[in-house]
Amino acid sequence: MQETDINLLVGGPQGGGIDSAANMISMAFSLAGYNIYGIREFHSNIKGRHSYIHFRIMHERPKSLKYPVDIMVALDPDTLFEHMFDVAKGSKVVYDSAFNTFNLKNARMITSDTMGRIQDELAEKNLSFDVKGVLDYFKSTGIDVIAIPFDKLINENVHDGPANRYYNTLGAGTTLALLGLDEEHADDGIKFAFKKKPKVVESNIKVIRAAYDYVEKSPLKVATLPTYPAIPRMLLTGNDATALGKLMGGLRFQTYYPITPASDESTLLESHEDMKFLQNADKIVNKAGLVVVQCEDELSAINMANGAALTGTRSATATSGPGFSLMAEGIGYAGMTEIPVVITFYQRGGPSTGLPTRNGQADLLFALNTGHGEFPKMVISSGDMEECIYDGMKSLNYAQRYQMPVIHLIDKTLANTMDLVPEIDVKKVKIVKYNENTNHENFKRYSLDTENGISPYGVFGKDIFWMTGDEHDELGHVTEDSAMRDKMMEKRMQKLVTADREIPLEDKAVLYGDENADITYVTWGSQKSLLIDTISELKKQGISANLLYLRMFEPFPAEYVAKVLKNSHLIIDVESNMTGQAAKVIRMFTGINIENFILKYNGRHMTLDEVLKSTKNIMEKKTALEVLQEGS
Amino acid sequence: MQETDINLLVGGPQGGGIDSAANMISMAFSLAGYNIYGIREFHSNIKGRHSYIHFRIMHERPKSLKYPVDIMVALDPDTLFEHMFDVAKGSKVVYDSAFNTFNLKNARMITSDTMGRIQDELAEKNLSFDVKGVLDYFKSTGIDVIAIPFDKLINENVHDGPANRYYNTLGAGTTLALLGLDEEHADDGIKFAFKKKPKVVESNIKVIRAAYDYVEKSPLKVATLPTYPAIPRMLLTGNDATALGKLMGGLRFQTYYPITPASDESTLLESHEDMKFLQNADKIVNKAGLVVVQCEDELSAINMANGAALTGTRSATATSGPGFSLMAEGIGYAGMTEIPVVITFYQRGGPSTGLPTRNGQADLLFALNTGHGEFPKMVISSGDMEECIYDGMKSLNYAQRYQMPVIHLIDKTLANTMDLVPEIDVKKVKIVKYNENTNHENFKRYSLDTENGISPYGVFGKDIFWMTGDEHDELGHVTEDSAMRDKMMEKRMQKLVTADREIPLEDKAVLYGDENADITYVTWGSQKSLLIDTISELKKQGISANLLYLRMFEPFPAEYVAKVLKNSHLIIDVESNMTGQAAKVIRMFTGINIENFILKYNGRHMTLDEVLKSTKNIMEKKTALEVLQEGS
Amino acid sequence: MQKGVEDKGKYNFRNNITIDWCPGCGDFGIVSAVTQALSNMKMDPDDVVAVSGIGCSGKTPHYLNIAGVHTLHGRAIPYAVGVKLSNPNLNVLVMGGDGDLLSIGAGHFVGEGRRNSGVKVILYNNSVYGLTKGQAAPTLPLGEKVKSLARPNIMGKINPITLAMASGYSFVARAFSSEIKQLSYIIERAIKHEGSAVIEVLQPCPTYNDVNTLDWYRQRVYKLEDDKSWDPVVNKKEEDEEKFDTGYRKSLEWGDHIPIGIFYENNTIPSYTNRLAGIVPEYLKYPPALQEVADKDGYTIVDPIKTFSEKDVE
Amino acid sequence: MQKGVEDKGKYNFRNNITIDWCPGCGDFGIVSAVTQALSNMKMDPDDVVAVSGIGCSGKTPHYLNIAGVHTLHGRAIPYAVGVKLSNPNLNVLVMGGDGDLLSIGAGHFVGEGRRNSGVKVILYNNSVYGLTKGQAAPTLPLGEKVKSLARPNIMGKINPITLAMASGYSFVARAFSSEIKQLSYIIERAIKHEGSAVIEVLQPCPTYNDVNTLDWYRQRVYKLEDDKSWDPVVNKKEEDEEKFDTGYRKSLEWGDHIPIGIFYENNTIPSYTNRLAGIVPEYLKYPPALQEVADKDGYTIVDPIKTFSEKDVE
Ligand SMILES: Cc1ncc(C[n+]2csc(CCOP(=O)(O)OP(=O)(O)O)c2C)c(N)n1
Ligand SMILES: Cc1ncc(C[n+]2csc(CCOP(=O)(O)OP(=O)(O)O)c2C)c(N)n1
Ligand code: SF4
Ligand code: SF4
Ligand SMILES: [Mg+2]
Ligand SMILES: [Mg+2]
Repeated sequence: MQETDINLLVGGPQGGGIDSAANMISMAFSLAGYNIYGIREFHSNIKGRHSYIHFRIMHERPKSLKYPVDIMVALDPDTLFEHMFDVAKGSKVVYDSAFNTFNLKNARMITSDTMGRIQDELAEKNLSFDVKGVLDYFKSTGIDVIAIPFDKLINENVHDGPANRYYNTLGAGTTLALLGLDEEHADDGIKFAFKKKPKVVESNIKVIRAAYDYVEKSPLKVATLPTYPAIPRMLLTGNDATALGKLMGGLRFQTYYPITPASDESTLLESHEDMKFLQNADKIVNKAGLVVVQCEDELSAINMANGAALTGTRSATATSGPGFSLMAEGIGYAGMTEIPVVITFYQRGGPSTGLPTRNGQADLLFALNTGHGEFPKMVISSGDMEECIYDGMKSLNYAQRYQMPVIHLIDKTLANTMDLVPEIDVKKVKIVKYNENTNHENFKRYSLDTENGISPYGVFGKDIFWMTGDEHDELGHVTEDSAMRDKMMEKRMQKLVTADREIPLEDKAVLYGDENADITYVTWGSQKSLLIDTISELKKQGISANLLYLRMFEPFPAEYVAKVLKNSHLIIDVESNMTGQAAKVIRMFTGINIENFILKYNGRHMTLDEVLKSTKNIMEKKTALEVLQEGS
Repeated sequence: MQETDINLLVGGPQGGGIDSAANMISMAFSLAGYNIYGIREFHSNIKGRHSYIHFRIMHERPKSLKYPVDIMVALDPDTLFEHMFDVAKGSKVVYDSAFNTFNLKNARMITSDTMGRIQDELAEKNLSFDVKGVLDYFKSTGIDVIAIPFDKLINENVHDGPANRYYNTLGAGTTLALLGLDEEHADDGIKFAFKKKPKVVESNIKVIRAAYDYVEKSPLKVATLPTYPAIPRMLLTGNDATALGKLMGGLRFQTYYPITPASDESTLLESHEDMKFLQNADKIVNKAGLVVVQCEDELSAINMANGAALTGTRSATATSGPGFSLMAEGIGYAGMTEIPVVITFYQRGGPSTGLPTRNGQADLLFALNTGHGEFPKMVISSGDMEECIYDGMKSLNYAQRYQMPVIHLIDKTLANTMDLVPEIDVKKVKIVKYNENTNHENFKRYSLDTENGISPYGVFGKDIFWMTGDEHDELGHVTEDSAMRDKMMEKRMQKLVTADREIPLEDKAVLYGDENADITYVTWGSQKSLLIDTISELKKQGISANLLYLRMFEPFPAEYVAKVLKNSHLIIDVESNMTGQAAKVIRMFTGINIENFILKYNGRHMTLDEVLKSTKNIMEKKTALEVLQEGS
Repeated sequence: MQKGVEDKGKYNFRNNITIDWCPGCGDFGIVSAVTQALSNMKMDPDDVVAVSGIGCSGKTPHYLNIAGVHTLHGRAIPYAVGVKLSNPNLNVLVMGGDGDLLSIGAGHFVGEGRRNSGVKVILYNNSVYGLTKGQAAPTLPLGEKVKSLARPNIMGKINPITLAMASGYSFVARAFSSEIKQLSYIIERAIKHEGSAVIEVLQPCPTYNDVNTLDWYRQRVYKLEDDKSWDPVVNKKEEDEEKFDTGYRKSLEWGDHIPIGIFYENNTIPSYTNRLAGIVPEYLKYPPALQEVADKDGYTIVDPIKTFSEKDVE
Repeated sequence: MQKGVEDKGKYNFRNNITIDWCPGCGDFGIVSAVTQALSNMKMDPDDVVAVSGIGCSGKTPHYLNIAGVHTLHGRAIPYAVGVKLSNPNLNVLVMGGDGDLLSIGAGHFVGEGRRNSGVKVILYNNSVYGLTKGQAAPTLPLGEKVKSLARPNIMGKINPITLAMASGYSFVARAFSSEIKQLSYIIERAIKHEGSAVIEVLQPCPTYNDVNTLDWYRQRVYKLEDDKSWDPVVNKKEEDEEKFDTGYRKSLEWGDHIPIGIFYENNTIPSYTNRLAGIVPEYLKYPPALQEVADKDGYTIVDPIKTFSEKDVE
């Protein structure tokens, strides 16, 4: 029997319940022992514009998404139009039969450009500009079109509030039934999703019943899926995982100014200021709490986080491109005055306001070169949930150990990926403290008496010392002495050499797959798991590939990267940006010129099928640059 | 007869008249037909700390400075200590005999680190920690020490105000007399320096008389220097030259927030809001004026300049590192929405507040990678007065032509260099206007109907269109359509390709010296003329060297640079920073790894002697990295 | 000046772009009032420009049939001032959220009070950050809990009227998004006023603010001009002290009764454009935007030596 | 807590670093007043921290014998708040220029009024940008020409007192750098006050400001407390409206007579630290700075699953 592997898309208007529908489906499958992996796509809009969740359900933990999807649930007519190209022969499309009379010109939330493309396609196929037209389009392609009488089914079964309150549940229920998931698990999903509201659970379970009933009586009925024992897991997004990691890593002060897709991390932390403790914590510590401050802007956020670090507190901020642009000066100050601070940087589609709710990996060079002048900072990047957690911890450790700002890059795709994480190892990463000052009498905060560049750290309330962003002497007073200047510059930069020496290679770059392979992918961020899947997929097809996955850009593992790439044959750089920034960094540090690229900059997540297809094109030398375009 | 070539240093307390002393000396020599070239060094302080001007006087136009100086004028005791190492056998040191009793411990404005180094040196030589000690030090080295009874000479000759008002004139006068400049030219210098104040001129001329008299009667008298016919020239600093170029280039709106060393440009423009016109201007135009706005901060400065550009006005801002750090977001907006705006970026010693009044070239990588996301911008750099003028004009042209932000890099050394510029060619650079819109009916500000990426420009007051930092369609409305997104990204970036094609190579990179040479220097910014001098100097010594001088970093002339460097033998990168940023850029774009460096990051200007010496060390393979340390 | 000028009163200041605000959002009322004011004034569409920040509010210019720039979060004022000072003939409307103008943009809000360059700031006060999902805006009172907050608001509130007056704006008013006629009248008055204006608009956000709802406001607002003796206009310097004080005190009223209308209008403070005209000759007639910078052959018209004559050594 | 605690009253709060301000600068008086206040209060030197921006004023912390951070231009307040909220036991003094706090830092100045976190802001008002050579600061009146300006000031002036009151500070005062005793007293009072304070200090800058000179101020300042009936302290909410208004009106006085002293002190507004204490259990006793984050073996003490229990799928 083939392993269950379902690609699913649930679409509807922003604010119209697609989150809950997706949640119910995920929960039902989770509790049935499956793994799920999903990514949310939505407009920069509060209500009305098109939004969807693309996910995949397997018993094994999935690592990537695929188009065409097996089943698409349309909670509004726009979904049918927007995703015309995301279904194919064999796919099922579920929608409300009330949409049948809907005319495309009334889909006012579809932007004119998208509209143009939809119309072009319908016109070419000589189809009408309405739901009927798109359904004909589907049918002609061999897609199963399943109309469900939403209002009727709901009105016949529940009487608590208006019918449209239950559209999402009905959508979810129908999907689950059509996929053959046990009804019992569907009910469990509902119970989980509406945990604290028994009345709501009751009504929604009735809707589930109606859905299952409808499917059972129809010709659509399918075989029941196997179920598995459910192990405890956490359903996390990248935002959640990072918040969790930072808190475990000792974070006690977080600043933020609201911005997508960063602020979900901070608002989550804000609602957990009173954290819970493990057994190993002694009683005093149990009274501790976290402080999260919503600042007046990002200038305040970075500088306030810097300020909090001066009392010995582990502090951080989180932001996205526009906010990060405002932080350049504050990051430079932290570099100059040797403040341990973490900036969790959620990349989104730029430049400028760009595509605020879409993906991007175009901030790498900016992060690496941010701030005027030369100062040490670290730049790390995460690519999956586990890395978000443990890198969240490590980012704070690095900051403490090397007394410098640490920029932790995460992309929007990862931030909004939903993944079931099986186990969190609280002993995986030890907490590292700053180099403590022992000489309180005549404290030299910037003592030059150090080989690794790390001076004893100073704490307000415990020591008297000075700090300034001007060049300074060992006590921290302003100096313009030319010799002292040179020494201080050298001391500060020395810390990067130390970090490079101390940090193990596996935290900087990792080679996945066989050492010798025909193809070597280079990537960073959320493409990690996708490319690991790609390698397996290629292997099945008899093609050997491996992946040089980058985790740390400053200090950069130049020697290792050069070694790997010099042994490689066909190197393909895969990034969600237009200029291949990681490839540029590689060339800057190693001189090696990567010549093949798979890039995507339309703001949508990459999928397995498009990477595979592009790889073939490159292998066949049809092209050296593949620009991926999937996604609505 | 040997050509006159005098290296001179005038030092004294900040705010204590050394500027006027230097001015009188420069003017006197200028009017005697000489050329002068000088650089100011001073603390970030208003009154009291040590400050000096290092200059060189020749009939030919000098291009660099040298240590040891031929004559040093100390207007305070600190100067004697601070510049202990900048004079040598054959130098003359002029000072006020009243300093004779001064003890080093009273030099409270000397920072403790510098003090330590002075004391170490005196102690090693077994000399006392006072002026006597340092004078003994000088004498033992073969330096001519010349004490002038300042108060006596002044009190005997002028009775208008306190004696100390004339210290600078007496210092200048003695220097001029000691160098053998005609007294008449000294008087001319005074007249020029105090142009509009006849009474002041009169008293100061008396002081000059006293100085000449004193020298004449002393054994110090020297032969009279030749004089030359004086041609009209402008005495400009880099700040002045850039202001002038921008104004000629059509600048009509400049914003700024005060910051060293940038604001001198803006305050100069501010006092010339009512500019004067050439004959070619017609009458209406003659009524025009410039608007200069002191903003509330740099966020305002960049965004207000962006705003002004929307009415079709040529607009710019000027700043330094800390201000530039705050401009990243606004520059990204200009890139995304295709606003022509110029950011004149005066680099100073960083990072952070750093060395606010000292030199630095450590902002190149930041300028190149500023702002989140990927957007087109240009980065150019100037290296001497003429370039400041014509690049000032060109920066505005580039902005107009390519509708993007243009970052114009100038370093503090150049900004504060004083140079006599013989001729300004008002027809050297034509004024380029933006691509005008002709279709007012249905104006597509971001029309995709363009091969070079340049759409018609829109002007508020003339056209109706929209702009947004979000991704947008041709009209300028927000869109999240994935296909439109790709097209717009590609259209914007295409403009860089166009710029690269259209701009002549000489504006990007220039090779000075013979094509084939043993040594190839690579540099940018204010080292340009210094290295041109270095090449001549080496030639005299039988060593062939040339210089690859970089003027444009984005678009980067990668092909040409690679071609030059591939033919080079010993390549030496010369920069005023710690990490060799231009060399990094070269490697990023060409893969070529430069292995030898002459770097200086103590904030002081480079001088000929230290570059020559370091070159020798590198040639002899004693070292691959030379860190220059001259300058107080 | 080519569009709609034939019959300006009939120009359609609302374009055909789909508005994507939530149903019931107060922003709809603001768009209506702006277009009404412009129609009433028979404004030439080329003479008025809309400048916004980022937020739900920031989308407004896209819905108006005039030139518009949707800038950065917090930076609408600098853009607007750049437009205004380079071309003082333009009427410049600033549209910004309360977060945009009073939190991240507060420095510019204060700075513009000092400049008084003549831009008209329409401040959308919904007491939340709409577009980022309902965090507290600087106008939300201490301790208030709207539905999108996890805990009661921990920050104090800014009164936009008192802050505007303390910053130096010469025209300060408050309106309510459902009182479209009054708002449109106030916008007209503000446009006619020489200096810079702040118009705070109370605006329900049904999605995130469940405290200050449409009804909540309906029950509380009253119009200043209903009191016939209300006269906030300063035409002579001597009147200023008293009228400033009266307006200021009035603006502190909040709770069961919320005054809307014009709090203060001072016609004795010169705008920045007029101050500039005193320095730069003929600035108002030939402002930067209307100057030619090259001669007919494309060369500069500036004489560098005469302009910088003090640098000339002869 | 190791320095000078034996005899705190005798601790020398002025260190031996050379001051490089110009002769006659008003900043010297401010340093004296600060050290006097700290001595008078027998402050433990470890319990007080100085935070400054950039400017002549910004150099102050280097001259004090307490921990000090000389931050970025305009950003002193965010740093100070970070210090204060992570360790509310510390007394945090902010030293900033008028340009620093009211121009580039105006957004934080306003924001901190809303937070009222308990920092004490000493605002050095010399009406110019000292360190960058005398440009107009936001406190310089419109049309005034100090010697460093090429033309009379084209911007209006901000009154720091009214702006502070509009922003929500609960302690607002003005002093004069030559009235060291009063200033030192006001600093003490501000330190004892729970919320955030703004103390504007009028300060001659003999180098660049030749209008508001030492004598100019000497002839004009008078002390509020000389009027025995002056009582700016709000201890009950009901008193607020009247006392706020009195203080506000008083602060508008300028010209021949300039009041110095405390304009407003409101003890009924909880500080941010106390607001936080209502949310984060035992925050004041175990603030972030005083917590251990690892167990004795160096591992985390946080239970991720229990803390984020809503994410747990079982
Ligand atoms: C520099 C920067 N920081 C943060 C954001 C994210 N952001 C977008 S809108 C918004 C706040 C919107 O609130 P408000 O200004 O009150 O406008 P409203 O949506 O309520 O109309 C924020 C913080 C941004 N775009 N840029
Ligand atoms: C971001 C930034 N912009 C500009 C500057 C330059 N700068 C240094 S001090 C200063 C102003 C000082 O004026 P003020 O704050 O009034 O302090 P004062 O010197 O008068 O005490 C400025 C603009 C800077 N350091 N950083
Ligand atoms: S979130 Fe609020 S302010 Fe934004 S559109 Fe919806 S109702 Fe309006
Ligand atoms: S410039 Fe003014 S403020 Fe600065 S030190 Fe001198 S007198 Fe004081
Ligand atoms: Mg709002
Ligand atoms: Mg000041």
